[in-house]
Formats: sequence, structure tokens, C-alpha cells
Amino acid sequence: MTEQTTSSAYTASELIAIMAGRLLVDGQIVFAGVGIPLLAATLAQRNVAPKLTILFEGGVIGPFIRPGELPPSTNEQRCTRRANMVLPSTDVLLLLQRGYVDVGFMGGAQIDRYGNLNSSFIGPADKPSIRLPGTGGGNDISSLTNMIVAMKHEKRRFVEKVDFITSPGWIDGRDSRARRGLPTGGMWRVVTDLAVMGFDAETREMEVLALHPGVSFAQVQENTGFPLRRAREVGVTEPPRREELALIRELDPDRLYTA
Amino acid sequence: MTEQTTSSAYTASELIAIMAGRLLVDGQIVFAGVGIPLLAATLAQRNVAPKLTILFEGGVIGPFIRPGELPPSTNEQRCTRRANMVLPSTDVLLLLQRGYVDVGFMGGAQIDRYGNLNSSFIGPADKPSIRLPGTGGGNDISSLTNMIVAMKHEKRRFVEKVDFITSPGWIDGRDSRARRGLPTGGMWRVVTDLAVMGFDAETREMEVLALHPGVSFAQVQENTGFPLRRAREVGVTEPPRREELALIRELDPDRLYTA
Amino acid sequence: MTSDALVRDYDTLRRDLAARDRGLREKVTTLEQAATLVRDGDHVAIGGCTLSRTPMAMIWQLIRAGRRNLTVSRSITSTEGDLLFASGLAHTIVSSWFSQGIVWGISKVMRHHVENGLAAFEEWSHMAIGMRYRAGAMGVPFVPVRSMIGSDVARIRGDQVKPIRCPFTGEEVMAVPALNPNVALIHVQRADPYGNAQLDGLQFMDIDIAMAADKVILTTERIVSNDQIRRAPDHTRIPFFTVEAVVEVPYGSVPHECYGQYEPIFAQLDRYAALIAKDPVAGARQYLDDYVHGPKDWSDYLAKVGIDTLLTASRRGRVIFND
Amino acid sequence: MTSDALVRDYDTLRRDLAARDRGLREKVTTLEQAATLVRDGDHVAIGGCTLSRTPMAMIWQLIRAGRRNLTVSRSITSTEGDLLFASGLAHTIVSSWFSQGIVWGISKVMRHHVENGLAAFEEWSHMAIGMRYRAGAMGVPFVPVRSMIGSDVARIRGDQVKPIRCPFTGEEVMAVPALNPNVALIHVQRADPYGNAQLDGLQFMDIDIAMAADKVILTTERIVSNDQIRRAPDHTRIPFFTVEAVVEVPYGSVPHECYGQYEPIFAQLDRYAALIAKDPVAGARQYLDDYVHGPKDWSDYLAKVGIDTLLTASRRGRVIFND
Repeated sequence: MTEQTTSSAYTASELIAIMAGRLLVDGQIVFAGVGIPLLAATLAQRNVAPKLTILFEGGVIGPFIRPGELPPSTNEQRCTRRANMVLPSTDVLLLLQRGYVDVGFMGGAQIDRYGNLNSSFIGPADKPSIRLPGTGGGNDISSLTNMIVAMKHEKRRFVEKVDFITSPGWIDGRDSRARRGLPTGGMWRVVTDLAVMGFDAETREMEVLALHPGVSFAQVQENTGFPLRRAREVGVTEPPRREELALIRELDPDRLYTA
Repeated sequence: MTEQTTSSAYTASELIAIMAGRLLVDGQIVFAGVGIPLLAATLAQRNVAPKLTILFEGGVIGPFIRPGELPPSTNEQRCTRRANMVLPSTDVLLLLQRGYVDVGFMGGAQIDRYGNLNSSFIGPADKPSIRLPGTGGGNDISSLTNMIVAMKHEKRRFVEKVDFITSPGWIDGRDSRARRGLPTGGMWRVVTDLAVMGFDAETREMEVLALHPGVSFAQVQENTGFPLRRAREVGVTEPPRREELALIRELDPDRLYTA
Repeated sequence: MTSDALVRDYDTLRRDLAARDRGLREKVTTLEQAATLVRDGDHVAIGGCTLSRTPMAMIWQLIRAGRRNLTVSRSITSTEGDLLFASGLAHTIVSSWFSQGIVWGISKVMRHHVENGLAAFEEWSHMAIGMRYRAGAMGVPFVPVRSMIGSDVARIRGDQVKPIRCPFTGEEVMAVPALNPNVALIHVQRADPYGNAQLDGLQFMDIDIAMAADKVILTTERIVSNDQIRRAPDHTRIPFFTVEAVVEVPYGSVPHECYGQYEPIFAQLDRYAALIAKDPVAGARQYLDDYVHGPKDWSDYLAKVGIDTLLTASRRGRVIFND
Repeated sequence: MTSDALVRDYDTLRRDLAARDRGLREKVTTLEQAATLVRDGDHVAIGGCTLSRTPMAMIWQLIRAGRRNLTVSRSITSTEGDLLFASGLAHTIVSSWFSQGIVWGISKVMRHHVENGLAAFEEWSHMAIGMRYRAGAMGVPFVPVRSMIGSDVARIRGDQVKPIRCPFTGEEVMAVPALNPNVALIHVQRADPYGNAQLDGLQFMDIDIAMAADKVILTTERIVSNDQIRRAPDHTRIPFFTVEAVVEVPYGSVPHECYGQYEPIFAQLDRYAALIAKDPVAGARQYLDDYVHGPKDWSDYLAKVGIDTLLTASRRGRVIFND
């Protein structure tokens, strides 16, 4: 990696999008949420995974999003540009249940040690201090396939236990997810502006797999509300490359999702 | 009714189609089977009920069949000519379950006193003397809406008890249909080349409502394998009119269904 | 039938539908007349999703007509939900997601109403709502699903979802109850006077909603002849017999989009977001006064949005398909 | 997985699908190669209905390849069912109706096999078969329906259908089991090399079948570029990732019809009916010899049907839409 191909001038959101996009593999079928996931999947598709198939909740299979015309949600016509197929939104979600989807990819407001996500309530559900927008397809996606979550790494977002499980991760760890009646899927990766995390294969606790350039484990732990595990070998991610940054800025010139 | 407008030269099938078609009311939504029902519904649509909507099992809402091009079943493109909508066949059948259909209209191989139809087996089901073609949509239609059946009046077809209930009528009479778990629909009219029959409102036994011109009650009874009831006032149907016969011969010039 | 029963019993469901004139007849009417088909307290399902094919003109008319106490359901709820709460039209919104849109942050109007107990946002997973409409469309009281299980989204629904054992495999799945709305509001690109509707592009849950509802109020960018519909019957998505009223309303989703016709009016959505950012109550009231109660009719509302703005949105809505 | 289990357990169902390469890749192949995807003993679902869009070329190839002991399901079965039985390809046909067609009377070939216990015709109601595929397509083990109840059609299915109580209303409905075929054979008007298929006109149960099956073998009148598909994504009905093989076979449904392309070859169907009328065994054998085993390839078969006949069928298949 030479100076010519890397760049250190990028926003946290750009970093997350690039790092998350790198987790996608060509040929996969990815159910992507709005925001960073949509951007990261499009980045991967244009960069290294031309045969990546993106699904959107609005009922879209395999579109190519046009640079500079990112949709405001995954339910507008911008999402359908040069798609292979559009179908009712219930049916695109049923593809998850049937098992056609390799990976679900979404953002998160609050996550806990076992990868459970909350996007519904801060505080008690019957008298919340903040009523969040809710699950959307998040609950369906995380109940039915393997998940990548992309989010900012802040202590208030990485909590010991979420106030409310909107999108189930590993529930209480170990085999509790399966015992609750979710035999498939589960939280696979959490990508933040500090690190890439996975989950211990046995306990299902969150563990740091790789740190982003210039980030220490202590720094990640400091921004996390529960003790993080370390993978046996904690790697360091390759810094964002100029081409990746150029591409992401071409895709989102108005910094709709990458401000 | 004058000599000029009636005709006595017609086949049994023509008579059945005309008499059955007269039972349809403008504006109704009719689920029609192939053969005489398709022909009779088209006749009604072209004659007195221009706003009759015909549904076909193949997944068709509101077509206009072209004279001389009757479809070989209700699943070919001829069924779709100038339709309002085509949809998956499962979904057109679900319209019955949801309750959108006023009347189901089909043919029958064998019928019993309570209007149950058999189109599956002559003899025991595990070792039939004749394996008939089966239910098709018949079971669904007769389970979920009010029925008109059009068939030839023969003793072997009008039996005390069908060998096999393919399409449920009033089962064992009285409230047995509802008790079996079918709260809606039921057999309403049976139209043959001899008479028009209904079912007693209480016992649900078949009863003669009207005789075709020149037919006696005794003659109907003679061709029926169980004792028929008589309605309080047994009427006489109006003979086929020249216009009706002309129309039916225009629709089926090759006598595909009216030989 | 009231919207109190979770699942309407089958006899009533069939009777309610049988009582309606489902014959082939012309149903073209005005927004004002169509609004009379909605009664206070009804459960009203809204077609489209987020900023797409929202039947905005019909919602706008219902607010003007002063309807009250509706329960409203929609797959995903955006600014129309704010207006439903702020106007008092709806006391409950059944949805999987409710906010203006990710780029505008969490809806302050939704928060104000829900956090202060003034109205309810009843949350279901997106697929669960879809399957509830689908069960309603199919005329069955429930369908099994494999999501919501194990989450608090299911837990807070209490008896509204139930585990059920598959009689064949013995495994436990989740039963979600049928949803048969009293009225469905659906906006389409094209319909005939009988109510046969042809949808372009994204369908969302509209077909199931139409089949599930007691009756559909259809607004359409354009009324075409029945003859045109019959020349492309495999493009028809909603059959006439589900429909009770057809209203031609060009730009009927503004400020939201209509596939192939126009994009969202982002300037208008930004203006709204700025208004409620300061004060959700006063801001929403001002928006209602200015854009809902103020205009003398829908055309006057469109004029207020601005002809240049509309033409730009139209160009952007079509240009995507030039490629 | 064998076709013995009534409903495949969810773990196996998911694993079977996960094991398949569902990536965007070209799958254009020959009838011969595609036939290798079907294994003896498989459950094979057949798209189309009666005389419409029957994947006849693929069935023809499977008979030539000598596959045995299939269980075959189809909404309604016509002459292809006779060939499946007479050739020994299938020992069981799951269908709602089985005969050549009402104008030709009851199938003597079906009768011969069923009445003599040589093969089974397993009868379900039309909607029940559709809902079984739909449950399979949705990834649930069963769905509730309100037909078959109270009839002998349900009774002779024994434990294959089960009454189930709605956990919300308490009423009893009928659970029908999911059907996830090992292979689906589907013929369409248009598909791209990846397997994105666009169907015109009548869809029958093909979409649910495609979603429910482990894999789809697609035959198509015409292969078009992926670019053409992407210009009309709302006409795509079957997504590429369900598909394992794409074979271009013009006149691939002959002697049955293909919507908008050609009508049934009535002369050929009459000829077949006359053959089996005399003797169902010898007649069917002769038909197989003459029309299935005899021709050197599908084009040779078409030549035997006759070019004038094909052109007439094409003209008749299009003229309906001239009106």
C-alpha cells in the first residue's frame, strides 16, 4: 500500500461505508437498508463485486443506483434503476424467509454485547424518553439471515443491554437465539468508524476482529459500554484507498449519507 | 311468446346452456367452469347481462369470449380476450375465499339428493371402476360460494348418494354443511335438459322448481335415482327463444360443447 | 364492524363484502364525495410506502373534511403520518417505521404525540404488516411467519401475535392476525372509470391492501378508458370490484413521488422539516393551515407548491428511465 | 432430501438453498444438459396449466433421457401427464385434474394406469395445490385454507391435511402442507442468460413454483439480453437466483400453447386422442415412439408436427390480440 493509493482525509461515515462494503463478496445476494448500507453495497458493486445483487425493502432485485441520485429511502423509484426485477415489498421480504439472501446489511441506533439492535425506544416502551422510528424491515432481516451492521462507534450506542430488542442478534448469547425460535441467521459483523467486530462462536459476545488504521483497542473499549472481547489475532484494516474514496464521493456528492 | 320467437329444434346441451344462462343476473361476478357454464355465461353476457363479470380458473377477470373460438379449457389464452385483468390462478381462486364471487357455475358428472357432486371416482376410491378427471377448481368453488350446476338429466348421474364427495353441496342435508366447517355458499340451482331444481330451505333436499316445456314431473322423477321434492308451485320455463339459439350457435358453431 | 376486533369473524367478513355492489359500474367522483366513504373511527389502510405513491390528495381531503379517530395502517409512514396525528385525523398508526425519512432525522411530530401519550404508534415488523394484509386478502384469519419471534417487537404486541405449532412438522412459528381495513386509500398511475387499476413499478403492499379492504378509494394520475385496460389485462393489478370510488388527481402524491411520473418534491419536504424543527406543534399547525386548510382546492395547493417545482419533479421522475 | 417427507424441515430447506450458487451467472445450456439436473426419484413441479405454457420440450427430453420414478405435481394435468405415466417417468402425479381436456373426454391412459394400480393420481383441490406451492415459496411449513373441508377430497388425503384452530378467532380451518419441489420446469416467453424471466399473460402458479423449488429449469421461446430485462423490471416475474438452467426452445410448449405466441396444435391433439382411443397402452407407446424417441432433436420433432401447422398455430395465437 503506497501513499498514492491511500488517503487519510475522510469522514467517519466514509470510513464505515468503505470498510463495510469490503465485507461483501461478489455474487452474493445482499438485503441492504437505507443510508450507509445502501451506499456501501453500491460501492462494492461498482468496485470489486459487479455481480453483487442488491435487494431493497421497497421490492427491488438487483438495481444499479446512479451516482448523485441516492434514494431518500429504499422505497423510491431511484431504487429501481436498471433493476432485474421489482416485486411487492412483502414478497421481497419473503425471500429472506425462504432463504435466498446471503447477508442482510443495515444501520443501527443502539447495539448490545450480543448484537441485539434497538431502533424503537429509548427508555421503557410504555413511556419512552425517545420514540425512535421503529423496525422497518430490520426485525425481519435480522431474524432471517446473517447480518452486517454499520454504525457510529459511541458509548451511548454500544450498551450492555439494549432497552428494547427491535432486531434480534444473539439475544442472551450462546444458543439463546435458536432457543427463542430463530434457527437461522444471526449477527455476523459490526462495522464502525473504529473497528470491525464479530461475535465469539461459542458465547456470542462481541469481539474486536480488526482495528482501523491508527485506532487502539483501548480506544474502542473506551467508546463501548460493555467489556469487549479481543479475537485471537486482532488485525488492522487496510486504510481507505483513493479509488474507494473517489467512488464514494462520486456516489454521494451531496454527502447525503457521508457528512 | 309467439311462434316467431321460440323454436323447438335444439339439442339437450343447447337447452341446458340457455336455461342456465337465464339464471345469471346483470352485474354479478360469476366463476365459470369450462363447457356449458362458460358457454351459458357468455350467452348471458352477450344477451341480457352485459355487465356480467366472468372469472376463469386460469386467472382471468371479466373477459369477452369470441364467437367460434371457445377455449378448450378455462386455462388458455382464448379465455383472456379483452379481459379486465389476468392474475395467478391461485389468486383468482382466493377471490372466492375472500367473498368477491356471487355465484359459481359448473358442470357435474354425478350429483346426489343434497347436491353433492362427484367428479373423482366411480366405485371405491382405492379401487375405482372409473377414475374420473378430479375436482379441478370444483371443490374450491363449491366450498366457498353459491352454486349453479348444469348437467344432463340421467338416472346414473342423479344418485341417492354420490360415491365420493368431490364438490360439497349440502352434505347430508339440513345444517350438516355448516357443521362440517363450510359456513358459506352451497348448492343453489341444478339445471338439466328436463328441469330447473333448487333445494328445500330446511331439509336441503333437491326439489323441482320448474319443468322445461313439454316435460312432466313424472318424467323428471323417472330419470332421477332418488325421490324428488316438488316446490310449492312448479313452474314451466319459457322455451328457448330464436335469438338465444341463434346466439348460442354463433358462439359454438362447431358444437364443441352443444353437440 | 368496528376496528376494535383484532380479526373480523368470517361470517361478518363475507357479509360485509356481499352487501357491497360489486357490479361493473362507473365510479368516477370527486375528492369531496370520496371522502364521505370514510367514517369516523374506521381503520384506513394507506397504499404506497414512505415517500412513494402516497395517496396524499385523499389524505389531504380527509383532513379538510374533519374526519376523526381513525386507525391508520401503512407499511412505512412518513410525513403523511405527522399530518394524520397533528390534524387529529388518526389516533393510532400501525406501521413498521414512522419518521419523515432518514435524511431528515426522527419525526418530532411523531415523538411529540407518542411520548406525550396523545396518540399511538403501534409497531409491527414490515413483513408482518404485509402478511397481515395478505391474510386479509386471502380470507383467512391468520398466516404463519418466522419473524418477530424472540424480539420485543413481538413481546409488546401481547395477544396480537401468537405462537402456533405446525401440525405437520411440530415446529413453532408465529401466527399474525388478518387485517381487513374498512377502507383502503390507493394512488395509481392509471385506472378506468370502473376502478380497474394499472400500477407501474413498485407495488409495495397495495394489491393485498386492495383485496383485504372492505372498499378501496382510488386516486389516479389519469383515468383511461376500460378499452385501454382490456388491451393489456396482465398489467391490471387491482380489479374493479374492490373499488368504490375513482378520482382523477394529477400530482396526487405531491410532495411524495409517483413512479415514472414525478420524484418527491424535496424542497417542500425540506420546508416542512424546517417548520417542525423549531416547534413540532406550531410548525405542523402552520403547515396544515398553509397547505391543507388554506388552498381552495387541490389545484390551488399544487399552485402553492409551484409549477416550476412540479415540472422539475416530473422531469426527474422520468429521466431515470431514459437511461 | 427425498420426496418422501411431506414437509421438509426448515433447517434442511435453508441448507439446501444455501448450498446452491445463487450468484448472477450465465446459465444457458441445452435440453440434454439441463436434463441432468433432474435425478430419479425427484419431485418435479411443472409450470403452466392444462394446455398452456407446458414445458413440453423439457418433459420430452426427460423421457428421452430415461429418468424414472419421479413424483410430478401440476395444477392441472393434460396430455403431458399421459406421457409421464406411459413412459415410466413418473409414478405419481399430484394434481387437481387429469385428463386430456373436456373436449376429448376422460384420459384412457390415466385410467389405465390408475385403475390398474400402475401409478397414482393424487388429487388435491386446485387452490390447495396453489397454496401448497405458495407456502413453499414463502418458507413456511403450512398455510390455512377454507376449501377441501368436509369433502372426500380432504378425507382421502389422510394426514396430509389437518384441521387447525385459529389462535385469534378460535375457528377451525384447514392446514395444507408446504410443497417444495426438488426441481421446477417452467416455460416462458422471454428470459435472459441469468434466468430472469418475463411471462406474458396467464401466470398460473409459476411464480410460486419457482420460489418454492430447490431449482428451476427454464425453457424459453427466446433468450434476450439482461439489458432488455433491466429496461422493464416490473415485467420480470421469476428472479435469476431461483434458476439453474436456461434453454432457448422455440415452440417449446408444442403441442400445447404459449400465450401470445401460438395456440395449441389441435390437429396433433386430435391425432393423439385417436391413437389412445383404440388402445391406451399401444397408442401411447406409438405416440412416444413416433414423437418422443423417434425425432433426432426438438427441431426434428417440430418438423414432424409440420411447419404449416406451427405457422397456423402462431397466427392464431397472435390474432386474438389484434382485436
